[in-house]
Amino acid sequence: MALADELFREFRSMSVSEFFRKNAAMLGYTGRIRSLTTIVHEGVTNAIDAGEECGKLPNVYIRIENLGDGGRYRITIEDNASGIPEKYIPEVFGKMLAGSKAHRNMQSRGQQGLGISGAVLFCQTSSGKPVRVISSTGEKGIIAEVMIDVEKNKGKVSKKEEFDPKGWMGTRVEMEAKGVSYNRSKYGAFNYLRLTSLANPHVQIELIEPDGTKVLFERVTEELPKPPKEVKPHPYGITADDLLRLAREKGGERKSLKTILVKELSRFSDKRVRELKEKMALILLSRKLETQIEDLDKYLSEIQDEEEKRRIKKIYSGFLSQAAKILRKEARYLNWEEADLIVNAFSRMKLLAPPTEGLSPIGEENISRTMKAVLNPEFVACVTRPPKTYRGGIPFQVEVGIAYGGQVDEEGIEVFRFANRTPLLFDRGGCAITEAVKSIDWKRYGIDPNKDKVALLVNIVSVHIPYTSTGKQAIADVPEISKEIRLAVMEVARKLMRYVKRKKREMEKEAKMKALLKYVPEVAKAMSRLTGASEEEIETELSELISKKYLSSEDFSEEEREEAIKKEEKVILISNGGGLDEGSRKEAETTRE
Amino acid sequence: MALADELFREFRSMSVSEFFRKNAAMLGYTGRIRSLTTIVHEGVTNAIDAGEECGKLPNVYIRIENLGDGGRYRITIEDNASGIPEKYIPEVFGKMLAGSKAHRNMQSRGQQGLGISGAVLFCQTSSGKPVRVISSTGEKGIIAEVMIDVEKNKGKVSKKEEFDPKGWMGTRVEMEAKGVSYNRSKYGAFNYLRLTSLANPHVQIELIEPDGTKVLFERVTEELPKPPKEVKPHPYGITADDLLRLAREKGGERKSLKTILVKELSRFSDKRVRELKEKMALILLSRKLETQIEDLDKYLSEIQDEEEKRRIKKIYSGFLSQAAKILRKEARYLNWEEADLIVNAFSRMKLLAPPTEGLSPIGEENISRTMKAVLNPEFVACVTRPPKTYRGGIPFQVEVGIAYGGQVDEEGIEVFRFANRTPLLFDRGGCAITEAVKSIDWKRYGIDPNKDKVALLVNIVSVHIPYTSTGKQAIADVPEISKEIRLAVMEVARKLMRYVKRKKREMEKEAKMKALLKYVPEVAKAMSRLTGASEEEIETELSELISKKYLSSEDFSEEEREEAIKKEEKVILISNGGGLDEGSRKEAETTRE
Amino acid sequence: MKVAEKRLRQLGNRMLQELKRGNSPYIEIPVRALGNVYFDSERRLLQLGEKSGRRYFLNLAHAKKFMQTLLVASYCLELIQKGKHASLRDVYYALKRNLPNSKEVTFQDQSESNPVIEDLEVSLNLLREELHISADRKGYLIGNIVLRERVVDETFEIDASQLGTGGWGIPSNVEEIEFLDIQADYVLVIETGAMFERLAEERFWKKNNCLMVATKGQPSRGTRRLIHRLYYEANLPVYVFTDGDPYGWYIYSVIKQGSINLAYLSEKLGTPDAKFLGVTMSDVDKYNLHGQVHKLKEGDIKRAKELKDYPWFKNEEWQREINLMLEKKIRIEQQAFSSKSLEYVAEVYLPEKIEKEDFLP
Amino acid sequence: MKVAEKRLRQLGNRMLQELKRGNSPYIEIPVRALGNVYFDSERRLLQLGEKSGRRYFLNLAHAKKFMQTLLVASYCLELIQKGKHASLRDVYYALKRNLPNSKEVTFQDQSESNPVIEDLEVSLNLLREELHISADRKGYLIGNIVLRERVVDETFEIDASQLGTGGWGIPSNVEEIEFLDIQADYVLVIETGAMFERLAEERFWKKNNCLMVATKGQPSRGTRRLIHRLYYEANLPVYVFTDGDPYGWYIYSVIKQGSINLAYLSEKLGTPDAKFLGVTMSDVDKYNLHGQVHKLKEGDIKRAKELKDYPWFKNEEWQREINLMLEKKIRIEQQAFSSKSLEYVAEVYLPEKIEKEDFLP
Repeated sequence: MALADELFREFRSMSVSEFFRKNAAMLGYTGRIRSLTTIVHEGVTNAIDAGEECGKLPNVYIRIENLGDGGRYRITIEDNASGIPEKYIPEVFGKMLAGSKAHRNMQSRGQQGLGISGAVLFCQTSSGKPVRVISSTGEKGIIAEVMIDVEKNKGKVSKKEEFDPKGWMGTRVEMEAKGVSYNRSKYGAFNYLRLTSLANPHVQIELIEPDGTKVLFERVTEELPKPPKEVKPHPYGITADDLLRLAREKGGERKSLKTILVKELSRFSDKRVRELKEKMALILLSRKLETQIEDLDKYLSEIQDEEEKRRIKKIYSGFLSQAAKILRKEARYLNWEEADLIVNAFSRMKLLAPPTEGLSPIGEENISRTMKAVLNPEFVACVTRPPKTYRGGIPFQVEVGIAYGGQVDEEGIEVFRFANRTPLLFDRGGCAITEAVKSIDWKRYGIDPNKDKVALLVNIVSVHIPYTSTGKQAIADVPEISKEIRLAVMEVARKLMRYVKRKKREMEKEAKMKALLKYVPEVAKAMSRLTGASEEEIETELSELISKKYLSSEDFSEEEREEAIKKEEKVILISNGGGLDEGSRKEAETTRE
Repeated sequence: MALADELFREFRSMSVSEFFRKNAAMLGYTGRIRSLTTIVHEGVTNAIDAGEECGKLPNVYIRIENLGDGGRYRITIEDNASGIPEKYIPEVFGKMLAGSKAHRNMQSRGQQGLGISGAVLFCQTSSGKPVRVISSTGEKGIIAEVMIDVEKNKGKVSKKEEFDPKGWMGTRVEMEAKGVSYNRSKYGAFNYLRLTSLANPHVQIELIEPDGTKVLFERVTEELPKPPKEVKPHPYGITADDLLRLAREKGGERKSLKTILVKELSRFSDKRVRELKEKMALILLSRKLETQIEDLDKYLSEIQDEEEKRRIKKIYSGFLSQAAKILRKEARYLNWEEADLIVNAFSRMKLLAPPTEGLSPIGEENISRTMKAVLNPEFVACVTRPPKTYRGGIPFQVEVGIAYGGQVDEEGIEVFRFANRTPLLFDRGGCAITEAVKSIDWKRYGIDPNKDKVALLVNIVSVHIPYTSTGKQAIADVPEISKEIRLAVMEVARKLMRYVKRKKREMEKEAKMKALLKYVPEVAKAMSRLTGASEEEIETELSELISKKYLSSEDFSEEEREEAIKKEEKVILISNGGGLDEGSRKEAETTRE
Repeated sequence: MKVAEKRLRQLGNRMLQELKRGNSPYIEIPVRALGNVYFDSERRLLQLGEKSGRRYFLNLAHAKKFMQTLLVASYCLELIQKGKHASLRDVYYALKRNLPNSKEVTFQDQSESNPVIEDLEVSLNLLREELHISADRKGYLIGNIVLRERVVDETFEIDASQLGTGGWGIPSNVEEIEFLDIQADYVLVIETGAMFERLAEERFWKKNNCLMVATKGQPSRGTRRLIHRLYYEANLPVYVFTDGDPYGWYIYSVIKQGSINLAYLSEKLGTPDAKFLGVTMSDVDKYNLHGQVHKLKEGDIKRAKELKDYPWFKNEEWQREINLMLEKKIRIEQQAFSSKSLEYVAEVYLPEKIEKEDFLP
Repeated sequence: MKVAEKRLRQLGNRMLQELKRGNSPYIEIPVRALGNVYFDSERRLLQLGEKSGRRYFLNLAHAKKFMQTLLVASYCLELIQKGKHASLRDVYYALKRNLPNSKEVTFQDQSESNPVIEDLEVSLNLLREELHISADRKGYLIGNIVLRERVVDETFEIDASQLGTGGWGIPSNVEEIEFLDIQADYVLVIETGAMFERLAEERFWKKNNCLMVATKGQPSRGTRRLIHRLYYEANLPVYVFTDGDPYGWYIYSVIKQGSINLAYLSEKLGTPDAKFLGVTMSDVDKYNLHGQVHKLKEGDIKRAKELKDYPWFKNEEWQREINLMLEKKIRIEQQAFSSKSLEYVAEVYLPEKIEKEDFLP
């Protein structure tokens, strides 16, 4: 006993803050540029979310100051939202895994409650400085300095004072970090904000850069996106474990399980309870008979013995009452096997797809407007696909904008990736969006993926975005999502193709007439020599022939002409291939003596 | 005020278990095969660590049972270590971010206290079953069923009984998961165990596969690796934040900061305190004078005014006493600016590299033995590089084994990656090991990286392995580490090159003699025709000439021959290139009439 | 008026008529694709079928080629009227010019004018030589033959038995040649220049009373026409001696029948009664040349398979020969006999083959 | 005993001596790399320098080539003794065989025997023709000249004024030829066969009293040797008429001095006094051929730059000509004059150029 006890003397537990202090890279704090971009991202995300939640058009102000001393920067982010009530300030900034979103089934930019507190953690461990929060909920203003008590994962307010906001509402956060850097590269905060603006046309962003330059990303629409709603979980997307938790959480007041199911799940009403019971009973029966539920019908129909039939019917009735009993029981006493049975039964029912009120896409018109404003292209097409679900029950929606030509400046296809309107700058390679765009056969749409100037905006909105890692920079390759992205991209590509083709056709008709006229003098001269007829006369007649064809109705129908071209091509093909007779061609290849 | 309060009504915090329940993929639970491999990995890692810690040669028993019902598996893992004291059982299995390793500066397989509790979490949420733990510390045996209370991140023991272990010591863990799968693919548990055995020659692994097959990965050495020791942090590797925490944690009993520094840091003794004070004072002085510390000497030497010189000297003395005062003060009152100053001063001192007792490599001999046993190659070479540090103070060590030919079965270079002897199966592309191996110009070592059969074992050991993500499957591209991997791989590649060359040379000598003899008859006949001399006689003389050259000393020195070859090559080159005169070659290209 | 001139004028007049009717003028050109070629087994000649395509001035896809065809046609008329001959390249240069108000030229390069000339040949059913366009010149003649060539307004008498090892260079156009005196039993057609010279050094033609023609690879049209005329006008049997490989067979095939894509010329250029002397696959065994063979290349195999389907190789002897090669996957060259002795071909192989009439049809 | 036979025997005896002394036999071969070639500006010939390499039997890297060289040497001795000539391919076949107890052959293909023959030529300072090996044949001759050719034990008299438009095929070996009667003022060397035939149709040689030689591209060795002999033995000036492009210049350069890698042959094959008649860059202006020029290709530019460094082009006239082309980036062909009229070259261009001696050196 001594040995084990001795060995376990060192056993202790660690707070989540401590964990992320040691593993800051997992939150995106890696590299000087990226670390600063991550801080800006966390602040801006919160600012926009806050504005939308309180129904205001968000104005976000960002100031980045270089304080010298080996990459010490102050980052200030201010919003015009509802402010934070005093008692939540330590929680919001000082406690990791705390927030108002993770446990609610709705679309939001942040999700895990790791964002702003992660930034605070990074700042305090790198610079030693607390974060300064100035917030007003309208009547009272608070200035507070917050640090994280890492061992306890708790916010600690070191200084606090009140002030009169004079009507101002909002939150201003001042953070100081060391070992970071700012520039206008692809991965820098500037580009992050530019792209944020692209996907959030209702947001006004003002940036003061370290050298004092003021950059304004203007609001393109006054229309606030319809606020995302919380959506109840859908029976398809729920696991036995989820159901157990739900029953325990919501089942406090002696509520029956049935009540909980009907009330807390979407698309599941009283009317479906009977069917649920039947499915439960069928599952139990198939287990009893040791057959697959799919084969049950066949199994039963093959039984000849009436006695046996009756026996099985009886067993089934027994299971039906057992199922009913389960649904009647108090929700909080639900056990895992029962939950598993119910989830299993859900998966065999036909239910309506989950409601999509939780989703808030940018919208085709807005995408179009913002892409025109920011990229100034020759052509824009957008599509917002209807909502879909993945993994059984998680709603998501894909939207794609395509911009072509004009001042789109890079050759090739540039892809701007967004998740819930938040730009994804890093881990491009591992992202399902990149893969989906790559997999498109662009040539089929008449687009040269290396030469044509094309910009794509892809935004995925969902109650739960499946990121590949805590860094939240790449979307996992979930088949349902990848497929939607492909369909959306193909849809806008088709629109672009139609545009390019129409443009080409117009230009061609005129060119054709000119082309034919060019040949008239030579043809006339040769015909004159062969026949002795007047060259001038022939020239006139040929020109008239051409005018007749292109200015009035056409001599040949389009089909006829195509047929003729095909025919002629065949001949051309042969006469080119065999222009030199084959012998002399071969001769040119080998001289053998 | 109403608005904000209303909005924040939903604000709440989440436990770390809850977080990982939602984000199981971050712990490696993604895909059926990988999820099972991850469970096995967590169990086996703990089992081996436990054995080594108590000084026993680890025997690990793994049994994997397929329980049907859509991928329900039972995974049993048993070790022969010291057992777990009863009171720690709920903590070890039921609390995330709890363990005996993360806060100690030593090499171990697990690091973050997320491993086995993560497995328990995954099992209980997928199958609804608690984990069954059977453990004996020698005198008393305990059988307990443990679940995680996810909301509280705490272990909950549902059943518990004692038993008489009859002398057996060790721990047996039985876990049940759903939605997983077992096979012998590259990413399956089988391969994981095979590779574990490769890097842990002192471990015996017994595996019972779902179909009842028993696989034994035998122990290759009876020698237990020297146990890794806890190492104090090195001044170079410490941040201001770390120092603050250290001072607060260890400074409980009114200890002075100086005492803490000397006692709790490695390579920092009483003798260096004076130097530290001076560096601190110099930093303060340079700040005061608004110059870089590097330019201070020059700055001072340029001052002509004696008065000014005295004034500065006085300021410096003042700073010296200020530094002394800081070091004398009670450690727990250290503030961030002071800590920053000290860390800054540390970085300007010349200190010994950190001690490396904390590291426990496999060792060249062991790698060689195990690679021979497992791969049965024609040739093996290994190198364990001397320990190095990265990011200023974290010790690490790289070792590489190369196996060539024989029964190494795949063409090309196969890389087996290990971190602290633990196999890395996933995320191959993003790993610094893969990148380093790829960056080697194998042709320079006479190795065809696509055709030759080569296996590489790369093991990185460190007190803190810099993984790219929580999944712990890829090592981040830290320049110091990548460089060491390259050097190690190049070293074994050189050894392999020497072997391959020697083998080739022997074969060549014989071949040369045969080659020359082949030409004798034709040469003799032609010489005879040209001269009229006897063909037979010439043949005899030529053969003798060849024997003389290869069986006695050589006619030409190696250099002479090489010189001659070069010369001749020049001529050959020309006569080939110009064999046809250039005209006829061009002629063959174009016939122009 | 020569036939050629008449046909050219007809072409122009037909177009003018169309134009006057308000339609797009066009040229009718028989299709030369494989589908429109058939083997007239009675006359043993490849012939063009009935299919033809029309090239319209008013069709943009045709217009440029239409113009080019007319340009060539009117130039040919000019040549015929002056009694001069132009090479393919001369035609290109004579007609290449900028189109008015355009950067476009009438002919970008010769690969544009050559096919148009072919189009005209097939459209008017005339040899290009009849249109006074001369092709590439290649090939030599040696032997007891006296020719008379008319050059514009002068004539020359050529005695091909007085030319040493050099021989007479066969011009591209042999239409103006007459045979004055021939003392020979047959024509031996030889693929390589080196073998021709070797046999000339042995004075094979003199010792064996024959005419020797070297094709130097694929025969030029002049050489083919000369062989044709020697067979039809002088009644000399023609024996073809090439390498034993698909390329050699193809040379033989062209002499005999013409190439598929110039099938319409067979009547005037082909010699269907020519015989293949060697080297054959069975010669490899008979003369023990196993050490001198080469492996077939991919291209050889492909060509051999193509040749197998040619109508005139659809007989027992040739099918056996081709199958044998495809089986053994080897080829054999004329000069392989040098491994025996330099004189072997002249003194043993050829006399033996001709004596026994050991030919393939 | 012929010189060639004597030298071959010497070669054998020297090797035998080495062997008797217990040393590895070797063959000494002068190096033909650019570094060992120099321009003898007095004789105006490219010459080989002093550097040479030795090919040892006992050196594995040399052994096979050593054997091959000996095989060729002993075969040449045989040819000379019999008075027969063999082509490059004949030599390959005569000597190709399996080595005893081995899958290796003496010569894998002709690309192995050809360089060995060159080695032997330079090593013994003999033309391959003198070793009785004949090269490729190409080129035609026409004009008022009577030749006598000795073929083994027979002679032929060739009258090149009685050959119509065909002309005499210049054999690969012209060593056995004598000039009996020449009625001509100069030799006109013509690059293309088509131009040669065009001028023959115009009977240019007769109207202008000259000999016409067609090279058909790069001249064969036989043609070069014939030009050399017409200049040195019959004292006829040589005018070279090629396309105005680097390829045409290179043809001229080879006629004049030989190619760099066969420099050691210049003495017997080169005609340093030959003149370049055209087409020149200034002709483009003079005869207004701007519409008929072509763009230079990359390869042309590269070659022009190389030619610029050849010693015999290191004079004012040629440097100007080459620079002009590099500047304008155009080339011009002989047949470009067809755009004026078919007879223009014969009736205007050539007479004018020759009358005014408007040549490049």
